[in-house]
Amino acid sequence: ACNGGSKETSNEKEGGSGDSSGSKVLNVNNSSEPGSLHPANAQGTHESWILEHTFEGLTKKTDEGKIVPGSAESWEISEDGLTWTFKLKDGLKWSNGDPLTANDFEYAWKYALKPETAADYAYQLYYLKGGEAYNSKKGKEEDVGVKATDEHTLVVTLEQPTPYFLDLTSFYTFYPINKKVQEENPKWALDAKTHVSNGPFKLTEWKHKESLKIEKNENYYDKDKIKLDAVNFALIEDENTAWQMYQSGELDLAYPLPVDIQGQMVNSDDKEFKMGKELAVYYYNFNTEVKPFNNAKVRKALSMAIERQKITENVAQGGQKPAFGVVPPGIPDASGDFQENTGNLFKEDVTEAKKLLKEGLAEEGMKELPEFSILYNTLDSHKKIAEAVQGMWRDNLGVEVTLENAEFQVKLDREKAGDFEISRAGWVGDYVDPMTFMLWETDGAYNDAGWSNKEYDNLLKEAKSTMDPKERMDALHKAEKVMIDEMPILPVYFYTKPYMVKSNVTGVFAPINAYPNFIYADKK
Amino acid sequence: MLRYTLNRFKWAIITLWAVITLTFIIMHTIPGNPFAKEGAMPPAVYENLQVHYGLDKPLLTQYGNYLLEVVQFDFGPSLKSSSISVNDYILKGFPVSLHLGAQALVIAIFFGLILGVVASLKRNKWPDYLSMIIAIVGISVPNFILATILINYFAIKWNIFPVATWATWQHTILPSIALSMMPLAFIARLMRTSMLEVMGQDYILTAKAKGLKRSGVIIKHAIRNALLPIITVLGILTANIVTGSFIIERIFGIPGMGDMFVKGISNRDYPVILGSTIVYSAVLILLIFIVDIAYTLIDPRIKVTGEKK
Amino acid sequence: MVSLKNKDVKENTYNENSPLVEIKNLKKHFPIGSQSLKAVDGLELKIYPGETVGLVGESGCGKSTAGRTITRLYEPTDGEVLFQGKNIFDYKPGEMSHIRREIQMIFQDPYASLNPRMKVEELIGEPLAIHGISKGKERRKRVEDLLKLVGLSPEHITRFPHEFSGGQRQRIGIARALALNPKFIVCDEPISALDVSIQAQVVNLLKELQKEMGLTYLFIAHDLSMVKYISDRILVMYLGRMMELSDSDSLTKDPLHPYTQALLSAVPIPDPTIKRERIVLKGDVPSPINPPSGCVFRTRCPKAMEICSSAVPEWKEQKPGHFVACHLYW
Amino acid sequence: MENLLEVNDLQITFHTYAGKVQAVRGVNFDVKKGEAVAIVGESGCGKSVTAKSIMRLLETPPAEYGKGSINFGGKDLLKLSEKEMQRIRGNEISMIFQDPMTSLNPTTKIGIQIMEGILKHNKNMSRNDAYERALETLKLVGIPQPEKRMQQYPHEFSGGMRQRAMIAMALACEPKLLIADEPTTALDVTIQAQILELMKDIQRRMDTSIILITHDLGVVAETCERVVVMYAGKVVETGTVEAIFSNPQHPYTRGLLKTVPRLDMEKTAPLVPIIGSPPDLLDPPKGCPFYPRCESAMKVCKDHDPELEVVEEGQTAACWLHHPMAKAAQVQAPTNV
Amino acid sequence: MADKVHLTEDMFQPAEGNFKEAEKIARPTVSYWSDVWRRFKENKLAMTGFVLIVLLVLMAIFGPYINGYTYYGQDFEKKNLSPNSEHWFGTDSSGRDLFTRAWYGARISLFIGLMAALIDFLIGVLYGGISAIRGGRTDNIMMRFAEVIYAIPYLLMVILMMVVLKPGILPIIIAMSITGWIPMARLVRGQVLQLKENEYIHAATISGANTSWTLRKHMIPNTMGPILVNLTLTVPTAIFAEATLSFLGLGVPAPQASWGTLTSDALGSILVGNFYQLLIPAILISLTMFAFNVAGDGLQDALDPKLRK
Ligand SMILES: Nc1ncnc2c1ncn2[C@@H]1O[C@H](COP(=O)(O)OP(=O)(O)OP(=O)(O)O)[C@@H](O)[C@H]1O
Ligand SMILES: Nc1ncnc2c1ncn2[C@@H]1O[C@H](COP(=O)(O)OP(=O)(O)OP(=O)(O)O)[C@@H](O)[C@H]1O
Ligand SMILES: [Mg+2]
Ligand SMILES: [Mg+2]
Repeated sequence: ACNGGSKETSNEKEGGSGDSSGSKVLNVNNSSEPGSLHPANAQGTHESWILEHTFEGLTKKTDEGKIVPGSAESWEISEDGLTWTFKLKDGLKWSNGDPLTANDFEYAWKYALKPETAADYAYQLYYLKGGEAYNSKKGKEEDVGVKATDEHTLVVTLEQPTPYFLDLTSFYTFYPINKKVQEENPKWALDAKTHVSNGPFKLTEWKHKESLKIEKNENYYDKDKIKLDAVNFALIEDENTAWQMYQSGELDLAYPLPVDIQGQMVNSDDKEFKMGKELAVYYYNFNTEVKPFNNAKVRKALSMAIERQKITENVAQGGQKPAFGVVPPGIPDASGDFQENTGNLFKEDVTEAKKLLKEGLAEEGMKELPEFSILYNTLDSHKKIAEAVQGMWRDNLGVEVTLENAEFQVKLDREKAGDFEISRAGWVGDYVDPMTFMLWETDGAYNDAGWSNKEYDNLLKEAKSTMDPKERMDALHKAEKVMIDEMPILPVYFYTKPYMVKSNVTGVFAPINAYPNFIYADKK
Repeated sequence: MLRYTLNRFKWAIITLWAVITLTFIIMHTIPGNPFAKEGAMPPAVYENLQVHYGLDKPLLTQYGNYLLEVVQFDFGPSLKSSSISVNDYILKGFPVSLHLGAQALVIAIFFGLILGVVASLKRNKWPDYLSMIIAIVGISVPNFILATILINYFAIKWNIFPVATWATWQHTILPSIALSMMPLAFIARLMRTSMLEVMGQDYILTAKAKGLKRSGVIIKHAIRNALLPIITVLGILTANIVTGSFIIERIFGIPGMGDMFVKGISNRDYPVILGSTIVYSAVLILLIFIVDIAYTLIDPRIKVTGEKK
Repeated sequence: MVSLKNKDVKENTYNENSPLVEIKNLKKHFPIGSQSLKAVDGLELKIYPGETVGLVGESGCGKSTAGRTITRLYEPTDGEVLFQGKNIFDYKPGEMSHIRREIQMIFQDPYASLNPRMKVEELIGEPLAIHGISKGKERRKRVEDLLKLVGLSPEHITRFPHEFSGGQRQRIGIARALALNPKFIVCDEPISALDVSIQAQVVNLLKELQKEMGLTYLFIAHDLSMVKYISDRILVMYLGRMMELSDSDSLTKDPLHPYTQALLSAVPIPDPTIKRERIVLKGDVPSPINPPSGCVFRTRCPKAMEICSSAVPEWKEQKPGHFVACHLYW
Repeated sequence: MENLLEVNDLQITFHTYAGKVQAVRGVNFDVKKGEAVAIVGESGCGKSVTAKSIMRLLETPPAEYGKGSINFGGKDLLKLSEKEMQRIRGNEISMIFQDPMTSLNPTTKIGIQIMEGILKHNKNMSRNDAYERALETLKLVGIPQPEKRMQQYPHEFSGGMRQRAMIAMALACEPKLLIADEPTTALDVTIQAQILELMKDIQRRMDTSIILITHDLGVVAETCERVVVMYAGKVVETGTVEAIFSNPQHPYTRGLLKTVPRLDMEKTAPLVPIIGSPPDLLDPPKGCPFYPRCESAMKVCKDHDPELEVVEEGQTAACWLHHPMAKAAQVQAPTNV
Repeated sequence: MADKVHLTEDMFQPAEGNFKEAEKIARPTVSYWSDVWRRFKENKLAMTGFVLIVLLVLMAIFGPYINGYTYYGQDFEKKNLSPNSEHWFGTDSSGRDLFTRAWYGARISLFIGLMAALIDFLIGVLYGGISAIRGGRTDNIMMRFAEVIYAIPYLLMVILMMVVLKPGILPIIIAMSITGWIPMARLVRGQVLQLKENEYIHAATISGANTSWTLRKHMIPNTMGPILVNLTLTVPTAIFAEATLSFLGLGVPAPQASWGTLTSDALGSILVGNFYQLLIPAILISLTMFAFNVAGDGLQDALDPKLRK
């Protein structure tokens, strides 16, 4: 089945848009219809992938993950790390030819925070001073910490020192919107005809639930570096189908890949196969508020009794890395890689696990584990992992667990309500900093385990209060260790991003926390 | 007849209303929240969303408002996508599903009837067994597997048709075939039985006695009388097929309505659930009405119009 | 045979001398498009217990329809049918089943009236089963007796209707009608599909049963000689209307209505040596959708007069017990 | 006159789960050109089966043709292919079925059902002409307002009207041989007379031969030239109408004639039926099938089946009474016709 | 013949007691159903189907215990093995024994299939029959009610059931029961409307038959053909309905197996060429289908008195 590459030339006719010869069109698959192509209303990868190619924030990332100037030419940070001043490039234009100014950024950010906009991702702007207050109708628009002091200058005031704020400015909620267009036609983002953006490409066709097309934006300041004339996004939800389209040459890039294909490719030396990094961790929550999972020994026992290597090799199959901590590799430490510096925070050890379980249960006054289940949201791969975990606990600890699946929406509801014993979760970092993985603050929004630890909380506070990298990273390393020692969650593995690109396509790269990027791609 | 139609129309409205109401109730009974996100959403954001979509109002008010909108053919926004309203979904998705469904039905009816008739005439001979095997395979291999296999051979190995999407006429062929197998098998089996019954009737003898050819006897006398059960099942089958098959649409990346149906439910996208349910009900009601009329046309002895003997 | 309980309930206003069945102004019209087909149009008849009334007339004149309406297979357009003094159309569906035990019907089309998937045993046993009369062996015995009664052999009990000849089927139908020992049987051409020797058997049987059990018949037929033989009185219908009613001897010997006269003259005689003058009716049978004005028979009547087209002749007792509707006798 | 149809030793068996029903057990008769032959006999004696087998309409299985042949115009119908048969059916031989309700297609208009046969056998006739022809035949069989009736469905017809529609269908193509299986059972006498007149007329005009199956001996007497009497799948007597009616030679025929009521008969006089019932054809008796019901039965009848033999000029009978030995034994055959 | 026998004078003496012979002893009679069974037995193909059904049921009961594996035991060392002497049907991608899983799945799938058929038969046939026999207003109201039920999204019902009951087979079957019978009801109604005008129904009415009697004794036997076809098709349809539900996460809880889940699990394995994983459930389902179909056909033949040999 891996002969996909041999046919691409003969199949080009089918995949393409039928454009006249000579034009370079890349065919990719966006697995779902974007809910909105308005930066403020976008919610997830189906939107962001297209936005990332059609818009450009103040900064952008290289293939190594370095943050480089985007629309901004340069920036300055105040001593206390609270005020950031961005200088925009000269002569920036919107795809419709309008000049792009700092006002557009200010307008966009405030627009996203406006309660009436009802933007899901408004909280990404809570870093701004007064942002949260405005969004929850407790503050005024004027008090939001973003101001265009002139056409080229944007002054941002933050609530707290945020060293990774620069990273955030490449995130799509921070993209600008054309104020004039938005005010004239609030529905501009609904239609390809009226869609206006500032990135390397512009949206030219949007057949709902069918396909999208973006074409090179002639008004983009860096247009000479853009080789592709257009990109076609098919909207195929089924991974298998998308893979088959890739095989037949109808697609030039396949991501995500079906699990079985991943397994096959990981072990092959197919040139088209690329293994990108991913900023995400797969883990299980323990509900630390129910007995006996309130006991750290029990939690650790369960965690130490599973064989992560087996799971990544046989079940997940995408070359994932077993996780013995929560911060995935790929995040820079003060020096080196944060995860590498941490190393493994615990070991798998069945004998130890058995011992711990016994002790833990005794402490809770129990003889054996009561009936409990793993709650996971419906997806084949989650099911398979849960089955594997179930089997390992049975074999290694003699523990019986039932599996319970629920729709995503329901699982989240139940997690919030604390109606579970163990639940599957995954976390994708919003920005490239260990902080994005520090979720277990007391009463933290993402702390579904319901865990609470003073030391952890204090360490995080410490990290948040300083701009000094060394100090911050130390605190974060400590925090991670404190958390893993208590094991409110059971880390399973760090994600990877396996994808395939046809060999005649060059210049595709996969930033650590985004989908494969082809701004600079070329096709022969 | 006109009175009957009007009466049925009145009932259609009542039926639709009942469907909306029951769906509304069930929809709000089951757990799940349309805005749930990985990680808790800040309360303010959640609040804003609720207000924006009017979900903060009491259920009864929401229900009343919805009915008012529906009467004006406005099915509201989608909670999951601000780029496209439920009306757009329907206007865009239904014609596609209809097209796909119609093509699949044509295949199913054409080959199903032929297989069924042939099987009944060659009862317990090889054509009968062949038709049975086709039927068994058609039913035993679920359409998602069939689709995958069709793609594997026709698109990838032999390169005859494209794999997926809904761009050109060629794109419609594989999904139509995959979708048609189940109804085809059903029609074939049903037609066989029905034909066997009819071929034993005395009037078939009469037709033969007139010197009609075998084909004449079958076409002019047998098929029509055997058609009734087919018509019945076609009503519901058609309603199911033309309002979209989630799986086929998903596999072939077809922008139809089936996907809307299923995703709406798993996303708890309330207006989408109600909108697709209304479209489906309307199609179902219409088709059942047509079937009832067709009864009288096919067999004049049948009186569904409620007139007394 | 009929349980006494039933009688008590229903017979408070009814006594032995009053008619068993009284048909009052019975009408049955079928809608044909926007028009209506007047299959039966104003039937008036009293049938006394133990009596046989013959009903004859042109094919399509509404005999079967009348029979079916009297047994409430059809709901009437108008009129009443009093059985033992009570209008059967007033009964609710649930209550009908009592009446059904007492009013039976033998159908004109023997094959169509037998369920092709039932064996003779079930077919004849069906009324017994419905009313919960007898079981198992006993019921089988009764069915076998009934079969013998109608001249079939008990061996036929396991056969299906299509394995019988036309006449045999008709006898199954008769056996079924007799199964419940009803009081009143509408016989819709019960013997026309039978061969003569069986006809004789059946007619004898019907007569015998009548004598023994006081059965009452409405006997629809077109075979005048047979009708005459079995009936006490004969009613002649034409195009949904009544033409003549009289006791059978007087009707056959001294028919008053020109239509009756024509009918009688057309009876074939089983003797090739006799050749006879027939009154040949000219013209076509008019349509019941659009019947002629005045007397419906006038278009074919050899004695038609002017008045016949303008006035509907009155139903009049011309001689004692001999009614006729004809302008000739004004 | 030449024979149009010769049925020789026709044998038909039905295979049923209960066993083999020997419905027809060696039937011999012939029909001359332009002649009307009546087949009479007890219900269930095989008349309809014989008729259907001439049209080759019995489904095989369950039916099975044994030895024997049906010669029609020089061809053995039992040996023709289905295609050749199709050309003959409805065109050269047509048939009126016994059961008018079930023999008409309930979902097709009467008019179309009649036109169908006409169109089939007159390749170059237009639909309009066929319509006219159908209309005409409907009129001929005495259906009023045929234009309206053409548009109706069988269930809207009365029993007699259905039968007439069947007759119209059979007559529409003016066949060489018309098989009428109890064509007038559901008809009142005036219409019956009209129909019989019509059949006679066609017979005279077109030189059509007719096989009339009936039990109405009055009809036989008025319509036919010759009579074939069947009993339990066999022919027991044949002869001219006059001979059969005036001088029946088989006890069964005699019994038949006795049972017929006449208009001029007294009501009190009971009808004289033939007692008993015919034998079960699943297991036909070895001897004379009429033996159990025969008033003049002899010992020989029980085990030995008599053959059809000429007893008078133009009259045959299958009865031991005509055996010389029977006469010698001075057995008095009752002669109370 | 007459010439060959030796005739003697005394043979021509009047016979006596001949009239008595007219009354012969009846053959022993068998009941209709034992007659049907007898005819069914004579049909080899039908018996094959019947035996196959029995075998499948037996294997569903005992199959999971035969080779010592469990349906859940995983062994990653031995994943994706083709059928071999140790794992007769091979292993799946988690190294579980497919033989055990297949027969474990048979329990669930056959149970769901048979329950669906049973409910179809019990509710659908009765409902459709009563609706058609009663006719008029009753018919209208009953059919409109069915329409409402059928139009409410099925998935919502399943989810609702999952909430009310615990996830597992029960809610699936209940949700199926709520809507599954409706096509059957429509089919039966259509047939009964046609049958209703038959003279023998009038004859039964005259005998005093009420709705239930007419339905049981006349309508159902004469509609058995389409009913059987529909029933035989209900079985696989229900099996796949469960598969589709599993696909949406509403099927039987993992790691339990059903034929439906085995099939959809195998979907991915087609891409990498492990066809046998698909083949096993597909063959089992086909066998079931085949068995039910031929048995259904055989039963139909056995029920039809006209078709003999
Ligand atoms: N399909 C069949 N299967 C089994 N037996 C049959 C079949 N058709 C007819 N018979 C039997 O064959 C015999 C002859 O039947 P046939 O219909 O020819 O009688 P018939 O002489 O036409 O009687 P009638 O005057 O009553 O119509 C009957 O005993 C009947 O039971
Ligand atoms: N269901 C029906 N719909 C419409 N017209 C009908 C229906 N049933 C009967 N008729 C018409 O009613 C008239 C009387 O029919 P009916 O069956 O009562 O006649 P009949 O006297 O029994 O005739 P026959 O002796 O031929 O059986 C006929 O013109 C017939 O066409
Ligand atoms: Mg009648
Ligand atoms: Mg006959």
